[in-house]
Amino acid sequence: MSLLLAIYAGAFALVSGAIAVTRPNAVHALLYLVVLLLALAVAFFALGAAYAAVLLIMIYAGAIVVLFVFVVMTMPVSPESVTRERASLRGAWPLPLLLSVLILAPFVFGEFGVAGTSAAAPVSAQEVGRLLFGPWALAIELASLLLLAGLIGVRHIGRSDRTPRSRP
Amino acid sequence: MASLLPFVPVPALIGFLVLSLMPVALSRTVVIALGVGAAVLPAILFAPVAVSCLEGGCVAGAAVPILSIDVGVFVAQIAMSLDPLSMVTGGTVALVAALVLIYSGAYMASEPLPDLRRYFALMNLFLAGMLAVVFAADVILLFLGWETIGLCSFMLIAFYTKLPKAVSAGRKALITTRVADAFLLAGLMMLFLSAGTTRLDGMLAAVPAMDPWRLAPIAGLIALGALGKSAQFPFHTWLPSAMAGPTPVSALLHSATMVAAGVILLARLAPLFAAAPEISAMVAMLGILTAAAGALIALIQTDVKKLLAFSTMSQIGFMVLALGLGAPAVALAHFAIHAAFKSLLFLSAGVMSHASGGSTAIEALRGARYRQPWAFWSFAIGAASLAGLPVITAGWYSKEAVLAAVWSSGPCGVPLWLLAATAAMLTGAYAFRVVFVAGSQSADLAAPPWGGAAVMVPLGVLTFVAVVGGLSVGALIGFTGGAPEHIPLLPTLLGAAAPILGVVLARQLVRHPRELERVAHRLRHVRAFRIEILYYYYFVRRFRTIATVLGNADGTEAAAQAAALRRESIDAPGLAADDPLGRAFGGEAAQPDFIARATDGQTPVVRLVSGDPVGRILIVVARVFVGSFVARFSPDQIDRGWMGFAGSFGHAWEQARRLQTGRVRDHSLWIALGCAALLLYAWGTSWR
Amino acid sequence: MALIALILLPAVGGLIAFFIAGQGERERWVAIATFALMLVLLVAIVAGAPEGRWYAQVSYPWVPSFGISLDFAMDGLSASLIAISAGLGIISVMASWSEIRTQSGLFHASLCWTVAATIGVFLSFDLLIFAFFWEAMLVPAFTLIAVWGHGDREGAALKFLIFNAVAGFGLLAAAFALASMADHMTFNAFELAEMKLSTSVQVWMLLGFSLAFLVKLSVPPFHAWLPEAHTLAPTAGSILLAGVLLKTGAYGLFRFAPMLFPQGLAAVSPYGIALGAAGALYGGLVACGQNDAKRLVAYTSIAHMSIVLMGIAAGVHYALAGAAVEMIAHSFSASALFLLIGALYERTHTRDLRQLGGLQQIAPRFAAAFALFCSALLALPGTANFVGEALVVVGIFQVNWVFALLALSTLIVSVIYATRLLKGLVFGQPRPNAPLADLNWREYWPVLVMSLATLVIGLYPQSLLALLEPAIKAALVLPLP
Amino acid sequence: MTGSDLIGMMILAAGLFAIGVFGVLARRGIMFQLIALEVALSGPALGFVAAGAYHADPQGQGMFILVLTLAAAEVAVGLALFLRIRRTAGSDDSDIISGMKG
Repeated sequence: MSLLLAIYAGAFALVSGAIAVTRPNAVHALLYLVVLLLALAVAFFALGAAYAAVLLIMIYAGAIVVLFVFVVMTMPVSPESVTRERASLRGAWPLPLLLSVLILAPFVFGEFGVAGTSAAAPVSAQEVGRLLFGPWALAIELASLLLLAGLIGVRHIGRSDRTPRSRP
Repeated sequence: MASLLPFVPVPALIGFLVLSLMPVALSRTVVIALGVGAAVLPAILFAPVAVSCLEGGCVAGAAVPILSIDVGVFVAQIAMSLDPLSMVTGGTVALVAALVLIYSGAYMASEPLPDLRRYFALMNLFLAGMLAVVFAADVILLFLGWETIGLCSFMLIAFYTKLPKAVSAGRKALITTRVADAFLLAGLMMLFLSAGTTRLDGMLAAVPAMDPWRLAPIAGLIALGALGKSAQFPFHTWLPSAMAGPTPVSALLHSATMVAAGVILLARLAPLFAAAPEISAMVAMLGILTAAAGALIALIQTDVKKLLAFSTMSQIGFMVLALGLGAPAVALAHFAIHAAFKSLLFLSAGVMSHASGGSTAIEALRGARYRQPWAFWSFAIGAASLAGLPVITAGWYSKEAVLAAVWSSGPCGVPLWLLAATAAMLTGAYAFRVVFVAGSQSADLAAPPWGGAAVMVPLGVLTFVAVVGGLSVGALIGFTGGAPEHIPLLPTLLGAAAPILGVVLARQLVRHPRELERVAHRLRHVRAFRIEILYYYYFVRRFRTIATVLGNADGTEAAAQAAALRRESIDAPGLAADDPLGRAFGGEAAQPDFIARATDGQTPVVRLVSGDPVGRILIVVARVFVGSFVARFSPDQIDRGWMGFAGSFGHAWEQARRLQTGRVRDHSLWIALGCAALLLYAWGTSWR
Repeated sequence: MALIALILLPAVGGLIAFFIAGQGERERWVAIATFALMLVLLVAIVAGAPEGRWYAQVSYPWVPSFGISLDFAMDGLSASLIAISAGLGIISVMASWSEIRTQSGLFHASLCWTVAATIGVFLSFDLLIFAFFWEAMLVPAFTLIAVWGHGDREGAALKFLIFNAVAGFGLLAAAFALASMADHMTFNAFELAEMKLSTSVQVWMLLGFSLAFLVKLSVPPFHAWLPEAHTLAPTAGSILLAGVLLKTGAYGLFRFAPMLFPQGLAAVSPYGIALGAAGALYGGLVACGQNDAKRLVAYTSIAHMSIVLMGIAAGVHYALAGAAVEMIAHSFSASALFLLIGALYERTHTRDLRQLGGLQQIAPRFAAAFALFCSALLALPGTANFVGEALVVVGIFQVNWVFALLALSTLIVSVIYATRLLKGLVFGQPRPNAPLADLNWREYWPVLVMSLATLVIGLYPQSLLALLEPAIKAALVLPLP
Repeated sequence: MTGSDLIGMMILAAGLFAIGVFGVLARRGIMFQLIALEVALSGPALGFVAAGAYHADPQGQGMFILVLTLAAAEVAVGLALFLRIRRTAGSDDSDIISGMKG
């Protein structure tokens, strides 16, 4: 398990994230998002979290981003929307940049006291499974509840023929 | 037997209560019996206490507590003291009072019943008050007794209510003594505040700890109070005019006991005055001044009671002198002996004047020797004792003790002694002047049958004491803690010669009355001696003029007019309309508007009645105060301040609203900012 | 156990009164019965009390981890204040017999709950429970003013609530800070009293506590809520406010300031006296300018409570005794005056001094009652107020004679407003065609009881002082006698 | 895997999160904000897995799974909202919906 690969992949993900965020064109942004996720998966493999990497690719890149693509398809990516995005981005980037730098600074300059080394053995899927269905059983139930809430939310918001009810 | 002490004044008090408050009509004999009995009982009750004291039962400072009042913050202890001083003075007072009351049983017999009953009630109340003063071991009982005897002296002086002179004399006595009592009260209060306890011994114990600048005023005030009661120089005018009361009253109150209350108090507080030398010096000066002046004025008196009054004042001057020089025991001995022979003089003079038609002029007594031999001889012995004829009379021993004390009292003792000796000589002179006049021949020799046991017994006892009492003077001084002075032979001899010289002078004066008249006439014109008139011009008259001006008697019709206005409830606009002074301010327009504004049209704060300039000034000041000062407070500025503060929140909210743009980006911006701040803070504090 | 019963009784009584509030007088009698029962229970506790300062003491651990326990204790001071609260409860019910018609069930319930909360304050010695009851007191009082008041009652009630609730936070903050400072977190006042804190910390804690107490004590600059609250509250409301709620402020200061922060109080005491003196003078002067009788009495309460503050801040024995007596005396005089003015308002529907007057000719009982309580207002010797104020002034003379002179000037000002009230109501000509019914039995007996109490304490203060002595000794701070 | 490596991974995770936040704040389009959100979410995911790897503890990956479910639910709702807004407000600019304006 080579650390170098992990760090390299992480950095790669970082760069692709930066690009994804600054693209005026939605489809480009999405593609760079996929690149980021894949880089992340490589990093996970490097860190020995094979199960997590596979999940990331299957569910995150596979399902969630695909959802994005469906929605982006419905969006008319017209040249003037691109120019409008570029104009809006140009006008508004200094303050958020300062803010994100502020958020990043403590981590970069903070001398964390994580001393010593640990035998970072790769964590196999069995252990994760034993964990999930052992002590974390309740967490999983809650996660399912979360998904149910999302489901109901989407169904409710997504309904098209809603007649606006008069407020009580 | 000591616990019997608090019950000594009780019979006199009961006598007073029964005689004055009992709704039942008592017959004459019952009244006299009750009055005299209630006065004699204390003396009888006192005997066992005195005996136990003589056997060493009482040491200086011992006290019998009666009751204690817990005022939450400190405990006031009312107690009677069982020390030699109260024994000596208590004994004298009880004995003299008993004898005088027995005498007055006969002397006042001819009074109408209600007056008689009032007389005996008041005499008993006086006795109770005097005993309270004498025995008091704490300030409260002392001042209670002090005021009671002051009140009784006023009521008894003004006994003959029909005589305007008696009533005015009573008022004069009361006012003067009350002024002095005010000084005394102030002094005692300051003493209490700095000593913290109401017990006399506690106060005396606290005296050394007090710093002198605080002690001097206290001692001064108390001395003034005591001297006022004892009719010393600045306050002496009321004593001669107090002779307007009946003779037994003058005998008991204004010769033996009441006037000596001041001396007793000064003796009891002797350590206090020892700690304030300049005050004692002042007291001594006043004493000697009064002694000399009293003797001189007594010399030129024509009325025997006035003479005896001035003589009392002079003798008490001697006592105060002794006290001032720091010899309380000697003063007390002189007080005891003086009480005896002075009451003897008064009682016998009463008998003689009663027999000669009631007038107390010295001329009227001429020939009393043959009409009333008993009374005359007792008067003569009394006069001898007063003059202090050597060896044979008690007066000599006590006066000698006083003179000895004066002689050996420090540097200026000798000149003081000389002055005291001349005063003694004058005393001898005026004492024997009356004796010679009374002893000379007179035309009407018819002696109306009068007297009887009730008169003779007291006179007899007092004569016995006046003569034999001298032997006990040395013992008395030792008993009350003073050391008898041993002085060289010469001053004693001179002291003895002085009264004899006085007698010779008296004989001269009686034989040549005209020189006496000239001397008296010249003396009367000396401004210093016309103190009586001095008082009248400087104080009384001025006070009366101010009172009339303030009272503004002529303002009454203005009051009537104001009342009329009010009745028709015409709402006269404030000050000007209905009040003379208002008009004086220049009529209608002059009234300052802020007064009207202040009282915002309501009826003026106080409808001004009658022309009282001082009162009105206060009203105007009050209304100006209300108008300008208080009005500024009425809308409660602080309240408006708070409401303003609350109002400001409204504007703050306006600004705050602009912050809420509702756009998702801005909201998340604020959230991110908060998160960044938290991270920075965390980094700043814990991560290092 | 009895102490908790003493708190629960009015609470339950209020509940019952609320539920059985049909037509007719049922809920009024239930309220009166509750308060009477409380008085009986109180007497039983005091009678059966063991020797020593505390008549009864009870402590149940509630939240041990945070050191919160239900510890209640009653001594002379709290007993007398509880007795007054119960007594005033009965009096306020009688006073509002004809005045309150709408929702009288809720009215009597909130009366009982106010008294229940104040008794909680008087008994509790656990700071958190004390703070709880302190805030709980406000809710029923708020409803009393807001629902049955006159004029802009909601505004007055809101102002009352905001002032006191915000000040309550000061108390709460200080309590938590103090509790956390103890080695093992505890809110018990006795344990906290043993903690040795540095003077500066004590001063800060004291400021936190006294913020709440001063606002409840309505010492100027914190007094703004009192005039509206008292003036616009119904008669019963203003009686309870003046007679009971003001006392919780004084009681808190009297009990906890010297107990928890002796050095702090000693350091702050000159400023406390100065504040009290200035407040008394300010309250008095403003009272002189008022035309509404109830507002005038409200401002006099401010002046009297500032005098109580002076007494407590002075810290010497006389001053503390004076403050304690003044607290109790003020309950009687202020509530009696509110009762009388309320009764007058019921009859003449005006409280303006300029319109009223002439009671002497048409309503002698009114005039007599007003005369007595106005004399109590100006602390005439012989009334309990005089005892209180005289002792306070004597105490302050020992501490600092300049403040004592200031305190004396407040007595002078008190004469001005007392006589103005008397002139406005009693003297002068009655309005021509305004027949006025004199006091009926419901108003006459409470006034009689209160005047008797004022005179008894005035003429024989020893009875009350003996009762309060242990509490006063415990509150002594300064080394003076 | 030494401590400093873990720190390195943490910094990377923080970087990802910072970029995501920048994206949400800077972009006006709702779609772009959602994408930026996804980037931001991937930051903590990396952090959790790195920590799990460092301590050889399965909980890291457990947390990652929870992050996944969160991302899924969140995207679903986000996109539904996006569609809804586009239909009602007619534009995909997030500043249009400022009904919450104070």
